[in-house]
Amino acid sequence: MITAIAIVTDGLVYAAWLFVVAIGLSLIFGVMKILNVAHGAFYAFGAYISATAIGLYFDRGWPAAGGYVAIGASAIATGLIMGYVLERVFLRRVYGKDEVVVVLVTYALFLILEDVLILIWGAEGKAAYQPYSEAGSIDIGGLAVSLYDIGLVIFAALLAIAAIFAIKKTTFGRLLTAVIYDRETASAFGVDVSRVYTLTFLLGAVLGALGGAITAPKISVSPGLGVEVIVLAFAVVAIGGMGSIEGALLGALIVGLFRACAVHLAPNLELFAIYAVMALVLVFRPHGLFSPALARKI
Amino acid sequence: MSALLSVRDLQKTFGQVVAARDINVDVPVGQTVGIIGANGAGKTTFVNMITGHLKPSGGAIIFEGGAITGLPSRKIMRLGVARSFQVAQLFPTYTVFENLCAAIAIAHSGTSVFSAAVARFVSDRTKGEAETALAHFQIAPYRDALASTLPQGMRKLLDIAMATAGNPRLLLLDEPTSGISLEEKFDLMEVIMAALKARGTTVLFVEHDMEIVRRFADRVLAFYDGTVIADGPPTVALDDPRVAEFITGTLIRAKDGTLKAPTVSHA
Amino acid sequence: MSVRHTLLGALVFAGLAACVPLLPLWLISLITIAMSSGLVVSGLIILWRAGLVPFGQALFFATGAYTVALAGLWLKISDAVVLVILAIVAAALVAAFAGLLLARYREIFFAMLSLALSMILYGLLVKSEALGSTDGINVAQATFFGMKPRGAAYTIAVFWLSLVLVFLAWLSVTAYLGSVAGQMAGAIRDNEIRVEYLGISVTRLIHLKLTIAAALAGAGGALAALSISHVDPQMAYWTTSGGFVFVTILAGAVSVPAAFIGALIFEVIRSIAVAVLPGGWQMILGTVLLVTILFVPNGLGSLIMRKRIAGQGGSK
Amino acid sequence: MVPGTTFVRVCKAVLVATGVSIIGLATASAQTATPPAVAPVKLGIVTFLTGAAAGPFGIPGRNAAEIMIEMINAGKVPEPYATPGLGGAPIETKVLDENGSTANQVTEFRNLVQRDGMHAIVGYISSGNCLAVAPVAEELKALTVLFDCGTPRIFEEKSLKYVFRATPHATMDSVAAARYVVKKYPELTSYSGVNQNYAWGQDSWRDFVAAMKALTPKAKVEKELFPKLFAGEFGAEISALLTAKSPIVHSSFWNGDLESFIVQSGARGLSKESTMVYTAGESAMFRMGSKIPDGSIIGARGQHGVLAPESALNTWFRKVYEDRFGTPPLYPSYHMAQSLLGLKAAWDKAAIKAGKRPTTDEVIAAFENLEFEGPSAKIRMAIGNGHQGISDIAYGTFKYNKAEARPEIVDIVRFPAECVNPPANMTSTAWLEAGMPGAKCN
Repeated sequence: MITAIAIVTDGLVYAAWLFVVAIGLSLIFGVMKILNVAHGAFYAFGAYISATAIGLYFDRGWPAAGGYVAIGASAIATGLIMGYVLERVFLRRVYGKDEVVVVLVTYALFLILEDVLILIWGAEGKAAYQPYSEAGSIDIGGLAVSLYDIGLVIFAALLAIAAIFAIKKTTFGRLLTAVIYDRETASAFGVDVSRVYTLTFLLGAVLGALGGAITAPKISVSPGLGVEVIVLAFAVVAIGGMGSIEGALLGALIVGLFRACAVHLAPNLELFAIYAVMALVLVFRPHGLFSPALARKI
Repeated sequence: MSALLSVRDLQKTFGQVVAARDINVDVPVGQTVGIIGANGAGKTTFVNMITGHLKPSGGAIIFEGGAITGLPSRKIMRLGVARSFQVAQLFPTYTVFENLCAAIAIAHSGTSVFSAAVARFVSDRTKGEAETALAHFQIAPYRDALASTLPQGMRKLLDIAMATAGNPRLLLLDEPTSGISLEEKFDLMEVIMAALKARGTTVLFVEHDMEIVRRFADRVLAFYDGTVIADGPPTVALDDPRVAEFITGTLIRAKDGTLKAPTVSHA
Repeated sequence: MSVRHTLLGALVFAGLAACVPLLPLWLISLITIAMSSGLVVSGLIILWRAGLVPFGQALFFATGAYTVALAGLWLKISDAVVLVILAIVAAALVAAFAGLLLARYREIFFAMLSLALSMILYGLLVKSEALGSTDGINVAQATFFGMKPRGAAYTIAVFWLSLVLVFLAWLSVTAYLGSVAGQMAGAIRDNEIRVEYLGISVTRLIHLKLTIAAALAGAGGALAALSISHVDPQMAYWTTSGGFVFVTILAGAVSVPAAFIGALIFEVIRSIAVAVLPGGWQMILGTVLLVTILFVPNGLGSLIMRKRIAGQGGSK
Repeated sequence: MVPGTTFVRVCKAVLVATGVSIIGLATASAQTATPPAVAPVKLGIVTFLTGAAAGPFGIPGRNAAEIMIEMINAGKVPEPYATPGLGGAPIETKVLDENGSTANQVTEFRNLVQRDGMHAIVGYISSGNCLAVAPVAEELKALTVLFDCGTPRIFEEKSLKYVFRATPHATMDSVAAARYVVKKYPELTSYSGVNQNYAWGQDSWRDFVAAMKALTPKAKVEKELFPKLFAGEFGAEISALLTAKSPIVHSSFWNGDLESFIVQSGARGLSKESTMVYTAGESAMFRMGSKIPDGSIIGARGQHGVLAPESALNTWFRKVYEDRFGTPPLYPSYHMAQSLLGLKAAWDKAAIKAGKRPTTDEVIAAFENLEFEGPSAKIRMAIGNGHQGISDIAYGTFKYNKAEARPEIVDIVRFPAECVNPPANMTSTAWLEAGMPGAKCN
């Protein structure tokens, strides 16, 4: 019984984290058809800047609650600045080229930014544990669960609801949907695709940085933390269907729960659980679980 | 004598929607058949079933005495059936000449990918046949232009020229003159038909322009609501009262519940 | 390819082989390593031309490398030629199997699925404690037709082997690219429906391309294993695949020699970068990649082979 | 296209590329000029400068190399190392990054030896890299001192002539951890492990279990968890440990993962259920401070840092290191320092014997079976045909000193080298499986 509770809570916590990390990637892919490897760099910078901000904040001895604001604010600032620079300076030049070429541009940017991280913050890990430790834990069915983690699950759920609502109900959401389904037609109907691209990339970058920022208090923020995240987020997005918010949500839940099951029941399988799930899903749903039907016309 | 193509009781349904019903047609060698019908009448569905793009829900398609029902399109092509498309299907980054070479080289290389991996792409025979096709279809002036830069009429001609690469006995043309201006339509069809006549190809063509049908078809199949409602020489078929009412006339009546047009006609 | 062409090629390779006394040993090793990734890249060119970019080619590279290691360890096979052939067969078999699935995918989904497959192999290798897990295992030094060169002679022998492999790869890939199936790559990228309606199966064409590319990657892995004398799971990791794609971009898909020259240039740039900026060499590589894509979009090969691009296609 | 012209271009390109590489690499390597009076000993240092292992291991290792070589050249190291340089010759270094594929490491190793003419190489943290460069070192006859990698396989799989490792191998860490646990918890009935899913984690856990089986056969393994390396997120593993409630949990985690695990398990009160054994805990001790629960068992892969006994050499090393870098030296720094001192001891001994600058073979002869003082322990090159060092090791229990706001280690237990290392004629695995025969623990 306690194992079942543990699997569900661990799965949800992991899924929440995966969702926040993957949603930005999925959004950028859906709208811009860019598989953004630099997402890992957004994540890493988000984590580093958030860790720095938390450090500065708590050094002042200000109330702990404000620390959470510091996390959010630093992530948004990071995402906006990095997203803007990367989109304007580099990606703009390669729009319209092969998808793969654009992927490689983001890969190159990722390589560069990884080393820039070390130049700025050094190779030592950065610690910013206060928000996580301050939150404490509660007892769920005999299992101590961190309140920060529960907060993450709630945050991810709110983010999912907000994102789905925004896509379905707001003007910008409808613009995005139009571009996701048919770029040419949307452009012909007067949608400023270039503007939509910029905004999407900024949004994706903010979400990526947010993913790193909310993780920072749980981990030692050290070089190389972006590498792992990229592949994980790719897997989630591929499972869920590129460009679908619901897909990212479902993909995150599947991977999260599957991994939790593996850890508790078959620890040896954990290493490739995610890739096995991904391969399995793609065998039966070649474009992921939520993918727009792609019928080619004759 | 046996027909080149025999269609028996052909059916196609998409869920509740009936796109083709009880089609029975025999096409003898050498005939040029015009297929007419309103949008959604089942013309393209018919072509798509013969060429393997759609699997029939029932019935049989016999080509040269053998059943080709439900085979994948590339196998049907290998047996001697070819088709063109409403929207010309070209290789835009290849030149016109390379488009033709590709089509001809595949036709020569045999059915398996292994033979294709061994066969040379550039051979004198391929080049010779490509030059002939350029001349026949009067696209030689565009020989070295990229296919993506061709004007609409030339795209159509190249599309059909590629379809004829394997010297098919039966060729299905899906709206060969769609998207072409009125003045050019006749010239275009003249070129196509002259080239095909020279090869002795049996032709089925889908066409909206009744003047073209009258001028080029030996026989007309009129489609309505998924089935053939008139079949005969143009003079006879086009004057059929039902054809006049449902297809060529201006009086296209609102349908009752049972007569629902298929929603998928240009899949 | 004409006989004259082939003979000239053989002459060039014989010349390179004879260059050995002029080259320092470290450079010979460096070229050998570069040629091993060049072999993989020459296979990637085949796929690249059809619009397919695998992020998991390391699957076949690692298969080739581990085949050499394990054939030496378990089967006590030491002949280099036999080992390389085994590696090629093993990698091609894996591709023939994986291709049943992979050949149905395109674009980013193809990339992702191939990545997933390579990561599964990575996971399996990491879990194999008998194979040293992430530490990997040493590869016994091979023999060459019964001879056992050791020390510098071994380095040179493997270098010669790499030249032979590159020569054969160049012959066969060029021949394949000139075949009907090879020339259909652009056609597949352009319009799959038309290809099907010309009477040939796109899925099978891609399956064949995958298998050929995998065989080349297997050869590359075998060469790497023989040259480094060590294999580890990192060879199957996605960053290894990323490196191969990197070299493909750098080289450009214009011709087969470009793959090998691109691989050599990459290895040299990397080696200079680690020497010049030990703490920031990835930054240098990233910048090189970025500059290449932005300013030489067809790859460095296009600078050397400019005339060929103009005449590229079937009408030569 | 005219056949043949391609070939002219290819040939040209190959020649140009080769030329560029030679020129480029030559310029890159020609960083040093104006030779001093005595020809220097060129030393290649390879350690992680980027990537996840740079912070905890690579940089502390490089820092130690930097300060030690500077001091050795100046002759400022305390006795018995007070003579300047190696046999009087100053050391010149070239530092390379260990990050990158094994192929890169092997290529760069060859470059260091054959292109840059290094006389000896000191480096390598990753066991995979150590295993890969060892045969190359033999082939090139290049004196190589591996400084931090742990796998016992290096000298057990084959006999090596040119490769040395002053740092004891990882079996010692696990055996000593088991001995410490058994000493403190003689009635232990069950234990669990959480180790990273790669060679180091797998080996550490396997050795620990084998040692526990020999020492306390009644204790059972409860949970064996292998999270992915650098996973960062250990929620599920912590839940599994919370439900298992084992009194002892073994972990060979290091830095990033170690710190993340300490934070995440701390917030969920794992220490109420289990006592953690962190075999590499010392590397995180100062950074984590009070986050580490009191009572945790801490190791340092040797008796380094706070576990080191008092000695003039240790006091001096800690001071110069801390003065330069602002933090106390971690065990990787000790590993580097003792490797360099071992090399110096061997080189000096060979130089005295030869009466001139010794050849590589003479240095090797002097290095084999050498006994020398490291900053934290006496190292004896006793196993692996005299190429593998052993030393005493210590484990202790963590205690946070609230009054002085600094971490402390109490209950330190020292184990003699022969107590925790296999004898010269046995592999680690065989020794552990046989129940550690011949261990001398008093």
